[in-house]
Amino acid sequence: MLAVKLPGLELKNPIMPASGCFGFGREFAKLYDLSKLGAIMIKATTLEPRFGNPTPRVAETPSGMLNAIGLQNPGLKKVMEEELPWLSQFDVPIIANIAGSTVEEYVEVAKEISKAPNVKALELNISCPNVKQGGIMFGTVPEVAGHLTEAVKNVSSVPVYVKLSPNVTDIVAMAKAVEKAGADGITMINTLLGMRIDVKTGRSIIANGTGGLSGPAVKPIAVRMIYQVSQSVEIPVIGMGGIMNVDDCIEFLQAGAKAVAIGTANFVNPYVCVELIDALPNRLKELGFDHVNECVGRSWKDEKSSSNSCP
Amino acid sequence: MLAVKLPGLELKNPIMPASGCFGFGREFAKLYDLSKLGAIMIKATTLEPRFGNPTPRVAETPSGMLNAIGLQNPGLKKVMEEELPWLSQFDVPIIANIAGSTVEEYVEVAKEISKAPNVKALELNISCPNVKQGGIMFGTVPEVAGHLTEAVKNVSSVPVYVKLSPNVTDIVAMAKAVEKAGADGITMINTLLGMRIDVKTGRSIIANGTGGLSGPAVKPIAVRMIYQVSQSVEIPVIGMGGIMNVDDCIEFLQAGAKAVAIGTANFVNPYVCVELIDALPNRLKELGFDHVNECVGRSWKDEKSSSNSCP
Amino acid sequence: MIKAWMEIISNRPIAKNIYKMELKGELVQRITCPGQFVQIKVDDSFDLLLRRPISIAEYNAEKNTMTLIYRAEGAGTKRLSRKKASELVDVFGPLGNGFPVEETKEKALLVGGGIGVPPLYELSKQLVQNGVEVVHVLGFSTKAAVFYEQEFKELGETFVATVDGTFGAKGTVMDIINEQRFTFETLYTCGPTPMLKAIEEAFPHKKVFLSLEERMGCGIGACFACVRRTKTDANDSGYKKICTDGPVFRIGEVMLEC
Amino acid sequence: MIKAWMEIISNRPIAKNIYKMELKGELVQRITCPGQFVQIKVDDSFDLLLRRPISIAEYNAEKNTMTLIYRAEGAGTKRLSRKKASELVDVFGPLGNGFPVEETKEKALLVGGGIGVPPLYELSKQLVQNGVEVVHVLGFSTKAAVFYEQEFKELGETFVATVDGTFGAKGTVMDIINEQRFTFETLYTCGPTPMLKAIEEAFPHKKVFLSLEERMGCGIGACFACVRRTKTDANDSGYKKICTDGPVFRIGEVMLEC
Ligand SMILES: Cc1cc2nc3c(=O)[nH]c(=O)nc-3n(C[C@H](O)[C@H](O)[C@H](O)COP(=O)(O)OP(=O)(O)OC[C@H]3O[C@@H](n4cnc5c(N)ncnc54)[C@H](O)[C@@H]3O)c2cc1C
Ligand SMILES: Cc1cc2nc3c(=O)[nH]c(=O)nc-3n(C[C@H](O)[C@H](O)[C@H](O)COP(=O)(O)OP(=O)(O)OC[C@H]3O[C@@H](n4cnc5c(N)ncnc54)[C@H](O)[C@@H]3O)c2cc1C
Ligand SMILES: Cc1cc2nc3c(=O)[nH]c(=O)nc-3n(C[C@H](O)[C@H](O)[C@H](O)COP(=O)(O)O)c2cc1C
Ligand SMILES: Cc1cc2nc3c(=O)[nH]c(=O)nc-3n(C[C@H](O)[C@H](O)[C@H](O)COP(=O)(O)O)c2cc1C
Ligand code: FES
Ligand code: FES
Repeated sequence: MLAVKLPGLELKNPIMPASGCFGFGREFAKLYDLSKLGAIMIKATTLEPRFGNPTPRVAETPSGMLNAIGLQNPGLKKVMEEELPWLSQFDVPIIANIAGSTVEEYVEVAKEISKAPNVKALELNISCPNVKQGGIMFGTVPEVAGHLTEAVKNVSSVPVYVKLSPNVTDIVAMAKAVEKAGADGITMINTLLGMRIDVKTGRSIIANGTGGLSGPAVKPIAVRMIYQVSQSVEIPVIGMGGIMNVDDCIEFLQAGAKAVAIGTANFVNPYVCVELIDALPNRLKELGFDHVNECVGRSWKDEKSSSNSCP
Repeated sequence: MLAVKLPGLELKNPIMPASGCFGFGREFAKLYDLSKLGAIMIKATTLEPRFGNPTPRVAETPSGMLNAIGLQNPGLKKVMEEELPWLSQFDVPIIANIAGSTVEEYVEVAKEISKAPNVKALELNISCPNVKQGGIMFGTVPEVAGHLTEAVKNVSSVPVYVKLSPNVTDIVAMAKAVEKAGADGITMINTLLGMRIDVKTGRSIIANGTGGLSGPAVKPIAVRMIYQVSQSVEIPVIGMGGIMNVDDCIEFLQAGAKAVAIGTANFVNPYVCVELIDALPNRLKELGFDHVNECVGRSWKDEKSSSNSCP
Repeated sequence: MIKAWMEIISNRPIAKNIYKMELKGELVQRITCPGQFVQIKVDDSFDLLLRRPISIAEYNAEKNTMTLIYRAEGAGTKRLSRKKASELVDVFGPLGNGFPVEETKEKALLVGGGIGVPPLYELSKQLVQNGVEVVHVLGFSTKAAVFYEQEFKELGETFVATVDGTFGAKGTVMDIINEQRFTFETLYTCGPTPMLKAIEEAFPHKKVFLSLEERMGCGIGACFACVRRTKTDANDSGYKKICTDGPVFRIGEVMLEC
Repeated sequence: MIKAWMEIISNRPIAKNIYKMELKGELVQRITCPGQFVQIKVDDSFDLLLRRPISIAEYNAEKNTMTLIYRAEGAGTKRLSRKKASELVDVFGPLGNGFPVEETKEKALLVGGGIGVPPLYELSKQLVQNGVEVVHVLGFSTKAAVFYEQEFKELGETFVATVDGTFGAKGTVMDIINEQRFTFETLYTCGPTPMLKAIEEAFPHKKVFLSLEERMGCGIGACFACVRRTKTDANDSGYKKICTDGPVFRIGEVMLEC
């Protein structure tokens, strides 16, 4: 009822933690068996270790949070030698989120990390708004995104998913560009660029100034973009952005996602992923579905088959 | 302590209701004296009356709401003959929000409505995401926005503010384009395009499909954009997007807005505008300000005068 | 209309997922007729941002009390159902134009469906007070969802239908109406749109008043969220606002759907 | 660590804006040392999305109870302060590494500033239990903000400073420390960063343990929100996480600011 097949991925269920909100799994492994998860999207890996931005790095906003971690991670070598082997004890496919400041860096990381036996797909983080060094360009200019996708596709041993940034005028153009460049799938959305000022100091709470907005606040934007993109491309979409409960998961599937990822909610309820996996079958039944796939894209499939125009 | 001067506008205080959330003032006049307001941004006026979109037109989202009213309004003639004369009984400047499907329509409305004695400024709604007929282009392509601004400036008898859409990759480019085209000020932000699906029916709750997201959920995005734009242009910014309380007002001023508008909060608390006007002086004092102007742009002025880089 | 903190006198379930909340406060003095509604802010958190429109089911100006009957369905009404006596709730109202009681001198038929039943209760009380004979036809999904049957019975003849037949007649209010062939001067109704449509079709030439629902923003006529096209003017821009022109309309005044 | 619903035994103000909350539940069994903290979800609404980290001020494994002392400052702690006895709260913990009690055999100096004072209370109790002599130096802004002075006095010598001199000595904890020239084996401290910095400067060669604060995401080491650079490695990528490696660090282990 829950199994989902995507390029490179045989998922037990369509629910997985989103990159950056789950580290490399070690912490959550103390709370539950990671093999229960559909997949794991690990923290962005760069070629060299990165310390990231100054602190404070997070701030709360109404029904959301800002973060400017700045891609802190232990670097490719340590991820290959320690994190991925450790994760291989679990029966769960790993989606490796990779980032970089140049096309070459992406290519190098992709080439190596895609060789790890438990890495079943790559997720190109072209959208992290926190890295100043041109990083944002990858995520906002269709041609640049396409070029990067192609370069990574050329070296990757596993299917490549591209993670789209919502900070664009035309999300469909971005999706089409990466599809054309050979992407096997799309994951969306990354965070929206936001800011919160402490009125007492007059300064941004986040030391970096701006940060990425996530959590339930952004859910309507994520749903809208997935709705638009999933109708416009042939490759599958993994949806994320503000999912908190089972109905949110189903909303994303109906919008057009084939699977979903959960980010911020892991901080609110560290057991959220497994709780939703456990709750999903019953809720699907209640709504009259026999398999999770039946939900996918229902919002626009229904529109197409019946006219709902109003006089 | 609260008086603020902006092109065309002598505001008693920097707080005004945002367009579309206050109609033409008649309803709120039953609740309090409209002369207390800094200004009033009236509902978008188009050349002809419009019925707008099918219902449901609103949906709640976490800390926000979606709307797809579709610019329903009684049309230029009735606004000129009934609404504006009625509003003239109050000692409050009117900012006329105008919309259209073509440059010619904007020009025609601007020309006429700017002649009304109590209309002290225009607000060009180039950003309403709900009108399909090309309306969105005005708000997302800098050249198109600039061209429209220029055309309206040529015929308007009062200063022209352009209302920016947040649904763009580069908000600063939009701001600069309208500044260059002669805009006297900028108002921002309009709503973000979003969607909510009813999991029971699998369809959008809003009959129109997508709608505009407003309310506290979008506040971090509004603050970030105002922070970016106010540093990049010379013309003043009137800020809006999720303001609920006095601290939110001050946050927007510190981000760089010279005045603020309140939309969705009027639905949550119909007295919010006057309550915030009453509460503002004390809160300013508490924070050590003698005049509201002292807050303006403090977030980036402080940054510029002192280095806050971290080792 | 005012925005006021009203004190909860009681708040308890009266049927499956149906709660009855009694509130006390000066706001009650402003209620002018049955069928008006209030907009409730569930609590002071932002996540459930908008107010919830709920009809006034009963009010007592002398005691400054009013009763709301609501279904705990979505997040907001569920939170509301957890409130306890003596807590305060933020109420905005009374809003809208209710049922015209004076339109009936002799005999009225009141037809309610599900959560559309509550506003008919105050209406019935006032009609009876005016010496009007009332007949009630109430429809529910199932026995567990039935409420206020006894209360209505005390005011006049009362027929109940449930869709699954677990209580009263099996079927809908229309089945009862078709079977009983009531005579009446005025028909007042509130309930789901399909029910209202059926009534509209069945009684095109009668004096019928329907109470409509729509998702609302402001509740006071400022935001254009809750409009219905006027019938006379279907292709034009003629419209009425449910929050201020309604929620009660005369049959034929507006289109039942967008 | 577990996520558990804990029952509020009491929740009341003990100084200006300072509240003491007693909680009961199995989670207490997992607490291993003073200075650990829990992450509290204020309520089930989304608007205050993140959990609030609060130190455990006191715990009693036999009774399954623990005490939190918190300042009602922002929206979340204000909401928390309105909770009543017998309500349940969603607690995740215990988290982090606390103060090493066993590092002191003879005499400890405990220095707390403002809302940094609470975790020192359980620490002091355990030190005293181990036969250690404790001296407390507590700093507050003003008289109205002073709390637990009596409780600390019962455990050992206690000095209090207030910035405005309305209670105890006028000045900061550093003024008292400079004046009294205490001898001690170990110094344990928790409070605002400027205070920690002053202590670090004053006692570079002493055995000092500091408890740090930072805005947190996950609280368990997964999100990299709460890092501090390690001192030995200032220009490199060496770091510790406050939530899991701390919040208590040995002097010199990490940089006090980003
Ligand atoms: C004039 C009027 C009178 C009403 N009287 C009653 C009554 O007496 N008893 C009762 O149980 N219900 C009544 N309703 C319906 C009631 O407003 C909704 O059931 C309620 O708002 C749903 O809120 P929720 O928190 O349960 O759902 P959620 O799904 O959390 O609501 C989300 C948003 O959608 C709105 N919404 C959802 N469903 C409806 C609906 N059917 N109509 C209008 N808005 C909706 C909510 O107000 C809120 O803004 C009335 C509606 C109107 C317009
Ligand atoms: C390990 C640790 C132990 C703590 N122990 C205590 C204690 O025993 N008593 C006490 O009163 N306070 C303690 N604090 C500080 C406490 O976490 C904050 O005061 C509290 O989170 C503020 O929440 P709010 O709802 O009042 O403010 P809001 O401004 O509404 O908080 C918004 C967000 O910012 C975070 N935040 C705001 N201020 C701080 C801060 N100073 N530190 C960390 N996060 C912050 C909140 O957790 C929340 O996520 C501790 C902090 C840490 C890191
Ligand atoms: C603290 C934090 C760190 C994140 N780090 C990454 C990252 O390293 N790579 C990435 O692609 N996305 C990262 N994200 C984005 C999330 O994976 C996700 O796309 C986004 O938060 C929206 O989902 P959510 O609302 O469920 O959190 C991060 C998000 C948060 C909150
Ligand atoms: C119901 C509704 C109708 C609106 N109509 C208009 C409009 O006619 N013209 C316009 O420029 N903006 C319109 N807006 C946008 C608001 O003016 C404002 O820019 C936006 O809602 C963000 O502010 P807020 O979060 O305080 O509501 C509308 C918003 C809402 C919620
Ligand atoms: S709800 Fe705003 S006009 Fe009716
Ligand atoms: S709070 Fe997430 S790593 Fe410390």
